[in-house]
Amino acid sequence: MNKDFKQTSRSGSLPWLLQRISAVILFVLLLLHFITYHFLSKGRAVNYQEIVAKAGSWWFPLLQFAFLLTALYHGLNGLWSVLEDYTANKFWRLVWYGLLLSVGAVLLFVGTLTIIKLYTLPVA
Amino acid sequence: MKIDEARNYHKIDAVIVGAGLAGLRAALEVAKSGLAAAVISKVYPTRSHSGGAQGGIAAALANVSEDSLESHMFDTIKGSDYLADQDIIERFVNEALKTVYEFEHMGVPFSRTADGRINQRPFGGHSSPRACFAQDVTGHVLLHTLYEQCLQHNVLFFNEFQVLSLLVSDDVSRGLVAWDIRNGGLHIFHARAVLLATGGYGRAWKVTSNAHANTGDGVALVLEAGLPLEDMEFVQFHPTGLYKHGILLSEAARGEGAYILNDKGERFMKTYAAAKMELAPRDVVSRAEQTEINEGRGIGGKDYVYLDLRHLGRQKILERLPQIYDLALNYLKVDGIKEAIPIQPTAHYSMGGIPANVRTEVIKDAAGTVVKGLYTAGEASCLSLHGANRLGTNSLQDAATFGRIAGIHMSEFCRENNFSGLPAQPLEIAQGKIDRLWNGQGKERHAPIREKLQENMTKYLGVFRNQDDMLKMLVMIKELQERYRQVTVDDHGDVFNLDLIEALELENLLSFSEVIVEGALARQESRGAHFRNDFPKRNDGEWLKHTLAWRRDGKIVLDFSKGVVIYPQYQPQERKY
Amino acid sequence: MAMIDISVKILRYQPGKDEKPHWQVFNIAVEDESTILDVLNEIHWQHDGTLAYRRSCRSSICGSCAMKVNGRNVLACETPIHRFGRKLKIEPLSGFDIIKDLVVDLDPFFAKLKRIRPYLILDKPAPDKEFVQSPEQLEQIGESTLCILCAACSAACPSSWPNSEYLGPAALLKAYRFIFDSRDDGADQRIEIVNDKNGVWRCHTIFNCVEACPKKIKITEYLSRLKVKVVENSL
Amino acid sequence: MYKRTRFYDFTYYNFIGSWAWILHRLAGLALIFYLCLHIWVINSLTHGEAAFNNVMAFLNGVPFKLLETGLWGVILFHAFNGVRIVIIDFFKGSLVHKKLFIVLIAVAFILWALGSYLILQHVQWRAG
Ligand SMILES: Cc1cc2nc3c(=O)[nH]c(=O)nc-3n(C[C@H](O)[C@H](O)[C@H](O)COP(=O)(O)OP(=O)(O)OC[C@H]3O[C@@H](n4cnc5c(N)ncnc54)[C@H](O)[C@@H]3O)c2cc1C
Ligand code: HEM
Ligand code: SF4
Ligand code: F3S
Ligand code: FES
Repeated sequence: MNKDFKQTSRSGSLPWLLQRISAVILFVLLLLHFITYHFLSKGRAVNYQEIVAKAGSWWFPLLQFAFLLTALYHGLNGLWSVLEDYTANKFWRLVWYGLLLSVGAVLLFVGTLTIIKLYTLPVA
Repeated sequence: MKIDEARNYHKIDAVIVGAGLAGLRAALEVAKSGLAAAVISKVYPTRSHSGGAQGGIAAALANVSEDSLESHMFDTIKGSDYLADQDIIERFVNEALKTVYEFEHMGVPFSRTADGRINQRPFGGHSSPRACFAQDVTGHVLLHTLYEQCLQHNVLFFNEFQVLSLLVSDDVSRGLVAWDIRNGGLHIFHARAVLLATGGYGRAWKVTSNAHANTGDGVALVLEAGLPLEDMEFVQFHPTGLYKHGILLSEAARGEGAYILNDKGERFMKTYAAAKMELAPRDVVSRAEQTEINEGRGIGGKDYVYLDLRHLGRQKILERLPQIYDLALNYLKVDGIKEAIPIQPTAHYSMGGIPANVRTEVIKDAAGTVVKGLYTAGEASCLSLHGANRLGTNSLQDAATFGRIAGIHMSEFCRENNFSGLPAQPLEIAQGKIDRLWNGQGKERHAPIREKLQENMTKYLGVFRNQDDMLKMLVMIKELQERYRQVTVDDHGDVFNLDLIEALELENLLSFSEVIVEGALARQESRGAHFRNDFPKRNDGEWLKHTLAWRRDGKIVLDFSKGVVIYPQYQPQERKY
Repeated sequence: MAMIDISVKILRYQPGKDEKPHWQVFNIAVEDESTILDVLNEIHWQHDGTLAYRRSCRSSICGSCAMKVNGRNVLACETPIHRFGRKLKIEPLSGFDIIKDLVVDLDPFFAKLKRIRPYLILDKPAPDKEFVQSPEQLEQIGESTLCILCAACSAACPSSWPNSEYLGPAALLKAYRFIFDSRDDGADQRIEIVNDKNGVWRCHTIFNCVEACPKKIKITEYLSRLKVKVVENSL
Repeated sequence: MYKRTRFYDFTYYNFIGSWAWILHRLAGLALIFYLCLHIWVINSLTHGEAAFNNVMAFLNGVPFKLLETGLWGVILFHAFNGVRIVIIDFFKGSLVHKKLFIVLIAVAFILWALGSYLILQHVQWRAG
């Protein structure tokens, strides 16, 4: 009758807050990203020259990196929260967490590499 | 297997039947004193009917205007039509303030005055604004707060257990037997002290403000145990029941200034209680309403009148009376801001019940002999605080205050007394009731019998009574009791057998209804809520006394030797409002 | 007032007899002004005594009779049938285990309530009279105290369907009610409890709870305030 | 006792709030999936112009441009409903959440139409 309710693990406030902060940042960055790459290429499709041309400015790669970081955090954190919804079990939650961390690490690595390489390439 | 080894055997210091305000308040007190307290309730505690109380809880805090304990006392005495015992009222008003402050400290969200104190509103029969309230859900917040307090203090809850018999013998209470509604099976509760706080018995009427659970089980069980009931004929009819449903529209509406109108649009209370108008006590207003209806001035000549809120304005209605507004809208599709709401008198409060003294100990005769270890509080009890008519908001206060007092005395009793032995066959009576319903040969169903009882109680034992009607009712009850013997139930399952529960409740309804009718027949006068057309006057010479009733050999035996406790300074006077 | 014929489909489950719930249709005549509860009573009293459901006050204050009617959670006693037409489909509340027919096991629901310490916690001695609480301070929690613990909200919340451990809107609302009570000193304890993987963070502002709440409590708004409070507290 | 936990109760009526949530969730999942793919694809940029243009030629065909308008829609829905969620969380948006949904999604729809027009202008018809 007086069953007690079990607590799992503490906290969740920081991810929740960061999810919202990253959302607001993304709102700006993502739209910017889409506009610069997908719309503003004046009649032509995205092409190599155009992208590499942007490498000249120092702030552009930085922006790209910020975008990569927030999108990865927001997306994977979101995915984690979804998985948590469907797994009450503490063990599986840890497994998911580990998996997402690794995926995140790989993607961050690949993405960063892309940015670095791209913006150190010579303009043809 | 010996009983005390059985799985369904519980040995607990204090067992409290009923999780309304009275039961929970008592349990809290016992638990706080360090003893084990168990609450048995046939519904989840927060489903108890106390939660339905809307208007407020009385205490002379004097937060919004002058007030005094003497004034509260006098109002209660006058409201009771001088049938109440004044020593009880004295203790009651003295403890009332403490009860309310305690509630506030527990966290009850009382509505506030501008300077942050508990707000109070006027209520029928009270001479100053004395009703402490939380919007129009006072009972709800009190009940929930108490339940939560009980959780904090580790009261044991046996929710959805229905008590089927009391184990009382040789004037000593030993415990009780209850049916586990959820899983099936009988459980024995062996206790040092038992409290009966099973609430009222309004469900004997068709038009009633009471919950389905208010079937007067406690009073019927006491009767079955060979103990008496007191003043059962006094049942309050509330003037503002929602038309056809009987659902209560709180007196708070009138406290806030609502009018009652007849077909001609008149505030007819001016001819019945010119000074207090709509805020006269309930018996007076209900009779006025019924008279208007009987004389053809109901709305469209029908059996209802109007409760009019419109002049209060949208804001006040939604702020102070949101529940009333919602109820009218949901059940009758009437928008209380724009339209008047159809109402009729509804069976509301049971003044009578299990007799007890000021220590809430159940007594077994007019001399006040105590049944050891048996206590009662709340609407199930008759202390008698409300006499022939209860004042609005006094009953929540009654349940809470005497619940607390019961808790104190029970704790004392538990410390001084050991468990008394159980009878040899504790389950016998309860098992018998169930076996008959499951294995009987009869073909009767419980529902038609109950419906017939309720319809006729509303017809023959309503606001106005007379000998012929009541004799008819008595014959009918006998008939229905006879038919009840032939009742069997469709459902033979153990788990949540609603059929069985309702059939068991019907047995109780039929049992105490007979006492109501016998008492009302015998009492040849009109006092408070008991009004007889054939004896329209109060008769203090002959009837200033309580009714005690036993069932002996299948017959109701009445005794009028229990007098009313009256203080010299509060002698009976004519009751005028 | 007139009689009308309606068709009522009820999800039946009789423990011991039935392996799993199944539908049963009752074609009956009722008054057109009936509520869902009147319909159930009619069936139970006149047609099939084995039907089980909870009810008590029949005036929408006790919280016994929450159930799912035509896909929505309602209080049976306050819901007129004309809201749904002549075909009714009545089921027990989602998410909770079924004891029998429309009766569900609410023990976990109440256990969660107990979990958030639903009582005033005081560091200071209580005054002789009442605590002073301004109408504005009361206003903060006023609406949340109207909750009748009917469980309609928790049963309607998609977050609680796959995860029976989620505290759920009702318990969280209760936490709000105490944390935001000007008299209470127990906010820290309770914040720690709701700041949990199965606590307030499982709420994704879905609003089903608000749609289901018979007392029209703006639950999501209060949960949002609770979340912000928890965040502030843990920063 | 009959046990019942389920992934989603499909018999429960969906109100605006639950539609918004379901779609937001599906959109979010689609986006994180897309993001993974995207990072991988862009990585091909680092393998020189030829490799890049090869991939791009493939992606600039009609089917992928149509998919891109879809992506744009998913992003807009998720982004604008995301803004709605933030307003609900911090700015009492819950009191008007249905109106917010309608207004924000209407704006998102207009942007979607505009954007899709631009995207489809970019279609590179394969040399025949
Ligand atoms: C609609 C309405 C409005 C009211 N408004 C006001 C108001 O504004 N102010 C005021 O002062 N008073 C009001 N009253 C009266 C007041 O609410 C009641 O008198 C009071 O709440 C009674 O409390 P109680 O604890 O005695 O019983 P209840 O609250 O009725 O509780 C009875 C308990 O007993 C249990 N029980 C009964 N039988 C059994 C059994 N066989 N086995 C196990 N458990 C059993 C039930 O489950 C329940 O828990 C109102 C009454 C009604 C009907
Ligand atoms: C454009 C701006 C974006 C905004 C404003 C935004 C907003 C939000 C918000 C507020 C949430 C939290 C929902 C909740 O907790 O209930 C969320 C969840 C999520 N977001 Fe975003 N988001 C954006 C972009 C993205 C992108 C680019 C991705 C993919 C990489 C993404 C993936 C997700 C995922 C997977 C979730 C979890 C879904 C859920 O909880 O139901 N979002 N988003
Ligand atoms: S918040 Fe509303 S729906 Fe939820 S339990 Fe309370 S009253 Fe019922
Ligand atoms: S439905 Fe559930 S997710 Fe939150 S807003 Fe209500 S609790
Ligand atoms: S029966 Fe009490 S809420 Fe419906």
